Amino acid sequence: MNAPSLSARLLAADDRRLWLGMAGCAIAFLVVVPMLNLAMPPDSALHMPNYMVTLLGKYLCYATLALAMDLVWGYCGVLSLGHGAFFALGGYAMGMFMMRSIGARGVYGNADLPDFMVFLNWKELPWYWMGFDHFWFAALMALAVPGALAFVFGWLAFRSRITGVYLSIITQAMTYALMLAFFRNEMGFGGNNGLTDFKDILGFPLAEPSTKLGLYMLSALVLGLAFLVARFVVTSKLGRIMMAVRDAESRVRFLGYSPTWVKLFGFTLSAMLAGLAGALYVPQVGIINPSEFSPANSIEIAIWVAVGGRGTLVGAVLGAFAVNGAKTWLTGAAPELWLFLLGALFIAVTLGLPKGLLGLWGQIRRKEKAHA
Amino acid sequence: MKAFRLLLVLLALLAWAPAHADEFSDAVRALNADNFADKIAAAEALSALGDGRAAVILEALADGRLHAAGDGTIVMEQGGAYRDAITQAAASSADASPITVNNRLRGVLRGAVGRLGLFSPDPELRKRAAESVIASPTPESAAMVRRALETETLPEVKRMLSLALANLDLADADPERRKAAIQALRDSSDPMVRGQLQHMLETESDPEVKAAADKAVGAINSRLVWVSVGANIFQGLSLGSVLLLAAIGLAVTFGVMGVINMAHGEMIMLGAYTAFVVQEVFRATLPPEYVGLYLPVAVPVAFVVTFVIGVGLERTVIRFLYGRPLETMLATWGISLMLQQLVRSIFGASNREVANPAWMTGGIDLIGGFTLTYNRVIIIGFCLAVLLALAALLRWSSFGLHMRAVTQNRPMAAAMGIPTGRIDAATFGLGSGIAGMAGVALSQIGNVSPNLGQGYIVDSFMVVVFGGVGSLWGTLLGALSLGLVNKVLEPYAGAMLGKILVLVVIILFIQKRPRGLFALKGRSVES
Amino acid sequence: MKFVRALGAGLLAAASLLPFTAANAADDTIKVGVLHSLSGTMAISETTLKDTVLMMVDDINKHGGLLGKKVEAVVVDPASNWPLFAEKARELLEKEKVAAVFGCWTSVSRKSVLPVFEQLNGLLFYPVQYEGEESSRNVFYTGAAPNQQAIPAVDYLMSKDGGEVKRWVLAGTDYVYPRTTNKILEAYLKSKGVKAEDIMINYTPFGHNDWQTIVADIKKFGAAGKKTAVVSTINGDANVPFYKELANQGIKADQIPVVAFSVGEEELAGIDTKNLVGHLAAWNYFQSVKAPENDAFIAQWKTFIKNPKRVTNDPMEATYIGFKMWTQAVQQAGTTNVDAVRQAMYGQKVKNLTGGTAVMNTNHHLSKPVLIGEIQANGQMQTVWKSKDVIKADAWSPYIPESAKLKADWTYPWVCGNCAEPKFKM
Amino acid sequence: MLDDKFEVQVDEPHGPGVPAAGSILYLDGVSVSFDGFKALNALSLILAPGELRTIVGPNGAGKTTMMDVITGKTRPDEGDVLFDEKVDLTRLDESEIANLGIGRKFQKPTVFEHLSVFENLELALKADRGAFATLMFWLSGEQRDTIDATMARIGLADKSRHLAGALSHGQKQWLEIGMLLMQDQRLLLLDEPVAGMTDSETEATAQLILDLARDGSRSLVVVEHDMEFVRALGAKVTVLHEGSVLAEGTLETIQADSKVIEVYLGR
Repeated sequence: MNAPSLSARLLAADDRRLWLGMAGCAIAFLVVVPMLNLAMPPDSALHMPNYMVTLLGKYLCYATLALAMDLVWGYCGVLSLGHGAFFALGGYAMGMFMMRSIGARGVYGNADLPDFMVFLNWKELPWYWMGFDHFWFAALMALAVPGALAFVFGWLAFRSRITGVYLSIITQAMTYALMLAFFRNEMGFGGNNGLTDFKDILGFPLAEPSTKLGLYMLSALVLGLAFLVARFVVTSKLGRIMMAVRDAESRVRFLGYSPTWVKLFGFTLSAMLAGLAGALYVPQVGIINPSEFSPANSIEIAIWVAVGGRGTLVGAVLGAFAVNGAKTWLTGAAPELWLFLLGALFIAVTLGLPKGLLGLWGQIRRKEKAHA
Repeated sequence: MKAFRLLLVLLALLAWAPAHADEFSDAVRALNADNFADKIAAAEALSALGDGRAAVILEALADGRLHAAGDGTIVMEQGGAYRDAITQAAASSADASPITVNNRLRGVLRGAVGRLGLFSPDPELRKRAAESVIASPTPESAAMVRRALETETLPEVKRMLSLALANLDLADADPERRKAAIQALRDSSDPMVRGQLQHMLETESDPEVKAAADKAVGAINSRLVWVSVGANIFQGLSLGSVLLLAAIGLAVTFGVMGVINMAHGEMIMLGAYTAFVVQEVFRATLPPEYVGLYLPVAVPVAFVVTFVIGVGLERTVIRFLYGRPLETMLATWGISLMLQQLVRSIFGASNREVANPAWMTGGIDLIGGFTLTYNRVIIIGFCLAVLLALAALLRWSSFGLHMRAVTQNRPMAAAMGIPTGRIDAATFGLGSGIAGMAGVALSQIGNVSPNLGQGYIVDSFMVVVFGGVGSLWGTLLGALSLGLVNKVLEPYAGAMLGKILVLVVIILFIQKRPRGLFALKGRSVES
Repeated sequence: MKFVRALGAGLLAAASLLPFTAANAADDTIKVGVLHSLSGTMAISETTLKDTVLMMVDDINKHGGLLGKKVEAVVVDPASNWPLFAEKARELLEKEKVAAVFGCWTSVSRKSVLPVFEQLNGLLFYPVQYEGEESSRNVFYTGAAPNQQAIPAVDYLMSKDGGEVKRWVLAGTDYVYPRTTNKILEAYLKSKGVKAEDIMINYTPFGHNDWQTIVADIKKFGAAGKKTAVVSTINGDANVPFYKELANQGIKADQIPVVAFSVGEEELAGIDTKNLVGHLAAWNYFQSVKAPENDAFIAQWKTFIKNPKRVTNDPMEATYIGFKMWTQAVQQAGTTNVDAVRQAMYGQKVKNLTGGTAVMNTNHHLSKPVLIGEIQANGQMQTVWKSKDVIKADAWSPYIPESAKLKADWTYPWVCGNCAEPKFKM
Repeated sequence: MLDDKFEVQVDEPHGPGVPAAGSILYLDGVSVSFDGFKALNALSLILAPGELRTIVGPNGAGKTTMMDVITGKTRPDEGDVLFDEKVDLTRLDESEIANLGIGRKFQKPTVFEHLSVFENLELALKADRGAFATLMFWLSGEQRDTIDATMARIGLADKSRHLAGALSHGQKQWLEIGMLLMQDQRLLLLDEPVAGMTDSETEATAQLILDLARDGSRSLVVVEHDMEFVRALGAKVTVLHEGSVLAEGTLETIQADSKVIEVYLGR
C-alpha cells in the first residue's frame, strides 16, 4: 500500500479525539500498567498484582476478538454466531505448538507424543500435527486456518445469498459441529480436556510473571494493531461499501459491486483477527478445549459488541472490557446473584442504549454541547 | 390323566392341612434371614415344599413387597393393603420393614416362582411363571414344564410353555430332543433364542443338530434385520417428535414474530418445573393411585404459567424491540440468564425428579426384543396434537387471522382497528405457552434441571431455520427429517459423529435453499 | 487541551481497574477458597459441595475456629467455564490470599487450575472420583481412583453374588475419566480371560439425551446367552434420560445389571427409581450406611441446608474428609503455611463416615473403603458388598503400560509425582 | 474477479447479433411468473443506441418486473434478453450487468442512508469494483472534481457532508440520478424518476433527462405515470399491459389508440 495515503487517511479520519484517546490508552496499557506492576512495592495500594496483569491480558484478547466481530457485524451486517470457532482454532494452533515444546517433560516422559496421545495408545503423531514444532508455522496456522475456514464457509454462504438470521444460524451450526468434533478423542486434539500442561513458550516459562507481563504487553500491541487495521479498512472506500452492503445489499449490486466479495473480505479478515486473539489468549489462560467452540461463547461475543455499541470499533473494545470486567467482579462479589445482574445489564442496554455504551457517551457529549 | 388332575387338587387341599402349616410358616419366617446366603437357602426350601401359596409370597419378596414386622411376623403388601403372608389375615404395616433382596436372590426367586407357579390355579400366575422359566432356566425346570404342559388347558399358556420347554430342551442330552427344540424355535424372532442357538453352534457335537441350529439362526437373523429397520424408523420419529416439540413454540415466537428468542429454552424449562410442582402437589394431597393423573393436569397448567410469563416479557421488554431482531437476541439472552438463576435459587441447582406415571412406564415388547416404549409413543402423539391444534388456531380462529394480519402488515392491521399490542402479547404468550407444554412432555424423557433449556435451544433454532422460518409444516418436516437422519446415521457413525454429520447436512442444505425447506416465494420476500 | 482530557480518559480506564487490586487480607481470619460452579452445566453437582464446605466452616467456627482464628470461606462462581476456573483460582490465591482451596469437579476444570496452583504454590482439595494418572504436590485428591471403584465393582459382578457376569458393556461419556476407566477395565477383564467379542465399548457426547438406540443395542448385546452387565461411566447429566430409557425398555437388574461410578444419592434424587431397583453403584460412601459418624453428618447436613429431604453423597464425604484433614494438619503444623501443612498432611487420619479410617498417603491420594450398593425404590443405596479393609488409591494405574512404571511419592527419597526412580539416591 | 464473464454467447437460433442487430437492448418473448401470476407475458421490446424511451402502463402491467429482468434481479422463465446485440443478460447477476453499463434508478428512491451525499456518489463513481482495489482506493483530484460537478448538477452541492438519510424525498431522487450519472452507464433505466416531486423539481428532472439523452452516448428507458412529464420528454412511448406490449408510438398516436384508451386512460 502507498504509505502517504495510509497515514493521510488515518489522520484525516474524522475526529482527532479518537486518536488522542488511543494514545492515552496506549500509554495507560503499555506504560502505566507495567509501571504499577513492576515499580510499585507489592504492599502499596497502587501496586498492580500479577493476576490483574494476566486478567487484563485476557481482556485484551477478548477486546481484539470483539473488534473482529464488530468488523463483520457492525460494518458488513453479518451477525456471525460462530466467531468463537475462529478464536478457538487460533488458540488450538498455538496450543499445539506449546504442546510440542513440552517435549519429554510430559508426565509419561514421551518426547514424540503429547501425553493424551500416549494415553490413548497412539503410536505416532498424526499428520496434521506435523510442523507445529516450529513457532512460525503455528503462528501462520493460527491465522491461516481460521482464515481458510472463513473463506470457504463464507464463499459458500454469501455466494448463495444466505443472509440475516439464516446466516447466523448456520454459523452457529458450524461452531457447534466443530465443538462436537473436537470433543471426540479420536480427533487427536485432546478431547474434552483439550490441550493443557503447557510449560513454556519460545523458552520463556509461562509460570514466570515476567512472561505473563510480556504476553500482556504483546496483547496490548496486537489490539492496537488490529484496531489500526480495522480502522484502515472501515475508513477505506471498501469500508463504505461494507456499510452500503449492510444497509441495502441489493442496491449495492446495481452499482456494480459484488457483495459476496466485499463480505467475504470482511469475514475472512475478521476470522484471522479472531484467530490471532485466540493464539494470544491460550498461553495466558494455559488451556484450550472444545468448550471455546460452544455456541453460547459466540453469542457472548456478539453481546460484548452490542453492549459497547456496534459499528464503531471503539465500542466493541469498550464492550469487551465492560462485560468481562463485570463478569470477573460479580462472579467473585455476588456469586449467587451475578447472573441476575448480568442479565439485567443486557436487557437494560438493549432497551436503554440501542447504540451501546458509546452511544451513551455520545448523548452526554451532545448534552454538554447543548448546555454550553 | 383326569386322575392326575384330581391328585393335584388333593395336593392343593392337603397344602392347607395344619400338618403342613407350621412347616410352611417356618419356611416363610426363615426368609427374614440376615444374610443373603440364608435367604437363598430359605427360598429354595420354601419352593421345595411345592406349596401353592409359596409362589405369591416369593414373588412378593422378589418385588420387595414382603415385610418383616418387629415381632417377626411376615407381612405382604398388595396394592397398598397389608396382609399376613401366612394367615392371609389383614395386618398393619406399622413397624414392618421390607426384607432386602439382591440380584442373585431375585434370580433364585424368579426360578422358584416359575416352577411353583406352573401349577397355580391362577392362569395369570401360570403365564408369568412360564415367562420366568424362560428368563432363568434351571436344569430341573424342564421336567416340571413337561408335567405342566400335560395339564395345561389355556392355549396361550400352552404356547408359552412349549416355547419355554424348547428353550430348555436345547440343553437336553438327547440330540433328537435338541433337534425338535430347534424346529420349535425356528419361527421365533427372539434375540434370546438366537443367542442360545448361536451358543449351541459353538458347543454342539451332533452335526445334524448343528446344521439345523445354523439354519434356524439364519432364519431368525433375516427376520431381525427387518425388526431393526422398523426400530430405527420408530426411534427416528420419536427423536423427531422431541425436536418438533422443542421447536414449535419457537416457530411462533421466532418464525412468526421474528424475535430471536434465546429465552425459548427457559420456557421449556419452566414448563418442566411446573410439571414437577403439580406432581408434588398431587403426591402431597392425593392417594398414590391417583398421582399418575398429575401429567394431564400439568399440561394446561404449564401452558397457563408460561403463557402469562411470556405475555409479561412481551409487554415489559420484547415490544420495545420490534424491527430490531438482533437486539431481541441480546435482551432475550439476558432474560434466559435471569430465568435460569431464578429457578436455581428457588428449586436448587440439582435435578428434580419427575416420574413417569404408571400408565406411561414400560412399553410393549414387539418381536425381536424391540420395545415400543409408552412414553415415546405418547410424546409422538402429543406433539402432533399440539401442532395440529396450533395450525387450526392460526388457520381458523379470528385470533389467528388477526395475528397473521399483524405480522404481515402492522400499520394496515392497526388502521383496521386490530389491537396490535394485544395481539403481539398474545402471540408471544402462545409461543411461550406451547414451549411450556413441550417442557411437560420433555420432563418425561429427560432430566429437569435449570440447564434443561440450554440443551434444546440450539437444536430448536436449527429445526425452525431448516424447515423455513414462518412455516409450521416446514418445522414439522424439518424436525422429523432431522430426527430420522440422525437415527439412521447413529448405528454406523455413532451418536457423536451422527450429530456432527446432521449439522453439516443442515449447513449444506441451506446453501441449496437459503430460506429453508418451505421458503415463501414471490417479489414481496425479495427486498 | 483536548489531548490532556483524552489522556486523562485513558488513565482513568486503567485506574478504574484498581479497586480490584486492593488486596484486603485481614489477619484475624483464616480464608479458605470455595471454587465450585454455582451456575452453568456443572452447577447441578457442584453447588452441593459448596454448601458442604460452608457447613464445615460454620461447624469449625462454632467450635472455636482454627489456631484461635475464625475461618472465613471465600465463595466464587467459575460458572462451569474452564478458563474462568483458572482466573478465579488465581484471584483466590493472589488477591484473597486463601490458605487452601476446596473445589473443582470435572477433570478439565482441575487441569485448567493446576498450573495456577503449582505456580503460586497453593493447596487444592479435589473431592471427586477421577481417572487418576496425576499427582501434583499442590493437590490432595480425596475422591476415588479407578482402583477404588471400577476394579472392585467388576470383581463383584464376576463373583457368585454378582451373578458371574461373562459379557461386558462399557458405556461412558466421551471424556478422559471414562476413557481411562474403560481402558483400565478392558485390560483387567482381558487379564481375567474375558474375550474381546464379549466386551462392547460405547461413548456418547456430554448431556446425551436420546438413549433409544444405545439401550436397544445393550439389550441385543445382552441377549447372546451369556450373563451380561453394563459398567456405566456416563456423566451425571446424561444419567437421568439413560436410566429412564433403561426402565422403559424393561431392562431388569437381575437380567442385565448396570453398575455406575458417578451415580449416587444426589443423582438418584432426580430419577424415579422404582423401576431401577437392583442396579448397582460402586462408591466409597452411601448415605444408607449405618454408622454414628454418618448419622451425625446427615443430621448436621439436613439442619444446615434446612431441608429434611436433601441427601448426602460420596463427593460430600470426600469434601468432609478433605476439610477435616486440612484442619488437623493446620493444627499439627501450627500454621497455614502451605509447605508446612503439606508435610503435616501425610499420614493424616480421619474417621470415614462409613466406619474405618481414611489415611492420606504420600501420593496425595486416600486409602478408603469401597462399597457396592444396589439401588432401592426409595432412591437410596443398599450395600451388598464392602471391602474388608481400606484400599489405597493408585495415582498411576498398573494396568496402563505407560503409567505402570511411574510412581507418586512426595516424601524423601522420591519427592516426585510421576517418576520412574527416586529423585535422591539413598 | 468477474471480468471474464461479460461476453456471453447466446445459443441458437439467435446467432450473434442476427435479430438483435443494431440494438442496445433487445427483449424477445420474455415471460416471468410468480406463483402462477404472469408478471411478464411474452414481452418483446427493442431499444436503439442513444434512444430515449418512455414506458407507461397501469399498475401490475409489468414495468418494474421488466426492469428486474433487465438488471438481473429476476430470471425470466423464458425469452431472450440481449444487451449490446450479443450479451445474454439472463446469465449474469446484478453486479455483472451493472458493470456492463446498465444503470438503474428505483421507483422508491434507495440511497445509502448512513453515508453522506458525497460518499454515495463516490461509491457510484466509475472505478475498479474489486474488493482489494476499493480497499486501496484513494480519491484523485479530478475524481473529486467530477463528484463536485455532479453534486452541482443535481443541486446538492451544499449538502455534500449531509447523511443521505436526512435528505427530502425529491433530493433522494436526485441523488440517485446523480449516482447514475457517476456510473457513466450506456443504458439508464429510470423507474418513476419524478414520483413525489414538486412541479418545479419535475421540470428540472425532465430537463436533466433530455440533456442526458441529447448527446446520444447513452440510451434511456423512463417508466412514468405522469402524462405531463411524458409529454415533456416527447419521446417514443411504449404501453405495457398485463405483461406485454399493448401499443407503441408517439404520445399522440398512443392517446388516440382505442385499446389504450380502454385499458389505461380508461373512459
